[in-house]
Amino acid sequence: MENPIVTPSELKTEEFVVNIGPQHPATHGVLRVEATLDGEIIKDVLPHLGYIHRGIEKMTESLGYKQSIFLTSRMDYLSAHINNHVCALAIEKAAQIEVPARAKAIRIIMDELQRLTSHELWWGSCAMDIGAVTPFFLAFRDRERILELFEQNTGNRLTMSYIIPGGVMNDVRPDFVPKLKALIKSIKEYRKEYDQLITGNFIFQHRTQGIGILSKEQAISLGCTGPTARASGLSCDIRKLYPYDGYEKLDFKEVIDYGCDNWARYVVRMEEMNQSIHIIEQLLDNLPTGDYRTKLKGVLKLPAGEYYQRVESARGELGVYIVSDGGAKPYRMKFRTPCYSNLGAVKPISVGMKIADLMANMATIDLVIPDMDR
Amino acid sequence: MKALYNYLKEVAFAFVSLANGLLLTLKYFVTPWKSIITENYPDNRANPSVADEFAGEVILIHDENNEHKCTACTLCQLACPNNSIQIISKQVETEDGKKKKVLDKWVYHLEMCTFCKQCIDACPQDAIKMTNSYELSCFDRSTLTKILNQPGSKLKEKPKVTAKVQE
Amino acid sequence: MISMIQFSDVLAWIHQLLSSCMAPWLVFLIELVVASVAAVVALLVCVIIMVYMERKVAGHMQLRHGPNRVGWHGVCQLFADIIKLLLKECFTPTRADKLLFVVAPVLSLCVSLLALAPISWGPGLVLWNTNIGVLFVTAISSMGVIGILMAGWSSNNKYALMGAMRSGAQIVSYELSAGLSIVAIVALAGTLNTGGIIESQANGWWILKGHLPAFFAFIIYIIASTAECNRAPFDLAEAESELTAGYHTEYSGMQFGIFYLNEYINMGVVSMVASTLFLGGWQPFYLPFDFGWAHAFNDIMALKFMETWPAWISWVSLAWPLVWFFGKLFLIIFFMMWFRWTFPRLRIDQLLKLEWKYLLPLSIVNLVIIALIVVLGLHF
Amino acid sequence: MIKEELKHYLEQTFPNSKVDETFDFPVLFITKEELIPVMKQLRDAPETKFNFLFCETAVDRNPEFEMVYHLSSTYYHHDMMVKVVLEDRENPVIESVYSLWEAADLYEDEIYDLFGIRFTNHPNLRRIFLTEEWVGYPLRKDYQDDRIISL
Repeated sequence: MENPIVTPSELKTEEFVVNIGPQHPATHGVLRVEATLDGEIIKDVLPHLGYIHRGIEKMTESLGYKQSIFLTSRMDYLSAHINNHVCALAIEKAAQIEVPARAKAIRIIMDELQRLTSHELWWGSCAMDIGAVTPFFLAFRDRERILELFEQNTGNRLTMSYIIPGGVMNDVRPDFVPKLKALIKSIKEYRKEYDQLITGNFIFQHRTQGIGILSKEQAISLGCTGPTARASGLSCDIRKLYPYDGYEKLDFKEVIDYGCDNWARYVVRMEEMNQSIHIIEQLLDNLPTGDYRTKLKGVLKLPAGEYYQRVESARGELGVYIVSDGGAKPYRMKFRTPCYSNLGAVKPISVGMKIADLMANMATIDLVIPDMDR
Repeated sequence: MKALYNYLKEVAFAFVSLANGLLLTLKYFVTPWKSIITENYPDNRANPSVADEFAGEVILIHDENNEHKCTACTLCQLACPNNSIQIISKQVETEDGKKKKVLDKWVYHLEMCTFCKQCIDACPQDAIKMTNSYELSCFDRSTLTKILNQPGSKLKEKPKVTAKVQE
Repeated sequence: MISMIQFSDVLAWIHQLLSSCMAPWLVFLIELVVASVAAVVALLVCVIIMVYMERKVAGHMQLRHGPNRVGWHGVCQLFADIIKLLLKECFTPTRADKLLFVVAPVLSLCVSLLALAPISWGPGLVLWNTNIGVLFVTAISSMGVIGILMAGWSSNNKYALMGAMRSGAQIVSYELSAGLSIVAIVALAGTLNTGGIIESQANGWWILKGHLPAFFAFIIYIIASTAECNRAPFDLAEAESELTAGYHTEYSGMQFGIFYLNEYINMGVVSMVASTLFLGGWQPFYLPFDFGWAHAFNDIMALKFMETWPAWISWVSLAWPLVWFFGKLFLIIFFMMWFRWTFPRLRIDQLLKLEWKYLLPLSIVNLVIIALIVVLGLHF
Repeated sequence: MIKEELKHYLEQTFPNSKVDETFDFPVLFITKEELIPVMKQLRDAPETKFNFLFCETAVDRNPEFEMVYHLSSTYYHHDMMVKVVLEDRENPVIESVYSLWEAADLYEDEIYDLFGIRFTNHPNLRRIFLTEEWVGYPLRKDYQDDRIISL
């Protein structure tokens, strides 16, 4: 009779491949993740993109500089203002356009409000990926208030095209400041509810703590930026390192956590919301008066050369690399989007975890699919 | 003993944290009149909460005399990133025999418009504006191509400084 | 409720009426059919209320109205949904195991309905008055997993298979704590008959009479049974953010509808068992204390004041136990919904850890303490 | 180091290579053979420590291609650009920098997909946005497609 003892290697089960996406509740868009599973354990993760590839970089080559800005709102639609901002900054830098002080302040307020909306939506969808549905509605309630403010002042709710080279498209309404003050007050109250419902929750803490470890070395090697990298202890806040539009005059902290796990990423984003509120509060009381934009010529031409501009988007470093040949259209416009490089972190932090952790990891990295696909 | 204490502490923390969340949802459940924030959308068409500044459909402003301000300069057409504007102009002869370009058709392709406000920004005459209409869907695609200048409308004449004719 | 009309009187009167004009076997058959149909219909009405309640609870907890378009405050929403489900095509995937795919939902439904047999709805109002009632319910409810496994396997879908396997592991594990909590109350009551257990709570519910251990048993039972029903936060078998819809990913139309129905029937059965064991079934609230106003309160609860009223009014008192029974049923269901719309989902290893490392040892210790209480006669 | 210092340093360290500057960064032009050693030196040298590859892209300077590497340092927070000119338009090949930065995995997938530049020693080179059957490389200046509507 043969030896009846079975060694663990013989007990190995068959691995199988599951396509998570492109239509899947947890991918928030059309990302397809090809996951190789051994039972519940993830062995390999391979993301597939391109389901919402619109060729924005190619389209900019046939549009003017001013018109390219409206395309950038469609990249990371959750931080459209910031996307417009980076483009406007790059063009202003190249064409040496002065921006009035009022426009700079409005831009920063809009950016930070946008960061708040983005993080609020992230908070809701992160909780939903982990299985709680109610937070999603709380998040949308609070986001809605800010979007209403955007609607009143910029005209649009999601894809604003509000920040343009030379300033902003139109001045804010006269009741902007009092409304924003009331809004900030209510947001502060709502933040407590977030902590009550999710942050303090025992199940949520156990689902995130110690899961999805991304070491600092890995974060650097993978090119991660934003809250994802800052949760691994990497200082990379563009607002601090390469200040633009007057961030250097404002008092705020760069939020860094050394936990490296999902919980650290969660905490960093939650604290960033507080910092955003703090930044807006500083600007509200002394919003500069004066002109809100510098009038430009109808057709904008940049001097030949190469320009790189970066800003801190809600997800990390958003850069635009413009190659100009001196004409009215960009020769090449490359967007360095934060989600595309952060996507690389999904595999190293998910291998060896359970399939439920993959969803939690993707949620805390905060992937926005159009931002990757462009 | 320490382990037992920690074990019990963890269980107690778990219950307290879960009860915290339960209290919040219960608060929302028992006070729906305070917490519910949804809009009663199809029923309150008469009084929607849409800001006046909301950038919806583009219109050509006509005054009470059926006059608009468009000089058919096509700047909006050039500014539009999506080619959703087509200005068709025609040559007419004025009374004093000069040829003049006037607007024939202001064609607006709503289906291609992304509401980026570039045309409004480009217009030197402030002839166009965006309304805050938001119910733009329709059953027939062809109805989305609109001609914005009303039939019979004409260019608003600027109040002329009448030059004194030397006699 | 000594001199008032009881359900047993009514039922005996109907039995006499039928026996006087029919053969005994025919009487038996008619009674069987009528009784089971009545029970199923009662349960389905409960399910309709539960579905509506779930949507409203979810809506109000999520800052919205819930259904409010069909009928007054959306009460007819469920009927609209049923019509939609009936009209939809029941789609079978090409590579699925056709027979098992069709049988699975029906089997789960049958199993959940079987568990209804020994439930005591009111005094004397029980379908199958057996002395192993509670044992039968636990035995039957663990068979529900077969339907889920069949559905998951026959769908030939990886999500469905994973959901089914998760569900299998989960239900088999949580059966233990649920069973041990039930045993604790059976030890206190000294009977397996559902009617008997309820009768034993006439002078106070077990959750109060059995001191703290009975309360712990109640909490453990609620947790375990929530897990057995695959309800959030233990809804790993469905886990819409991970497995899209788990074991019923491939089902559509009324086949999906049956699974949906099944979930609510399971919830109903579990809540009925919980209210029978811990909350005194159809017994009204009773304070197990011995002083003035407690007696007065208990007399009011037992409708003592109605004894002097004319006989035709006392017919109304027939509904009194039912009010309590369904009140408790929906209270427990509300708790389950409240949990679902508040908590995040657990991970599969955490779920099993919770059972094997926390709930099972706790319930064993709890059972030992209850046994001591029973032996020493410490309970009220 | 600020831009001028860095430019000076690069001129000293790589005397055989051309050093230029753009509006923002100093640019180092190298050949594709010396890519990996130079990159490794830039990454590990204690003066520069360019350990962060934050952007990698290509520019089609018809007819040649230009590979553009944006490097940054998380220690000193200075940045630079490294450019490699690829002459061969028909079959552009360059060594992958995946061995130095894992981020190159996705960046180079994108460049391969949209420019058709192939990378050797890349772990998984695939057309990440477009389908495998897609004809042509869209971001090349001579890309022809009937479906393109020029505005």
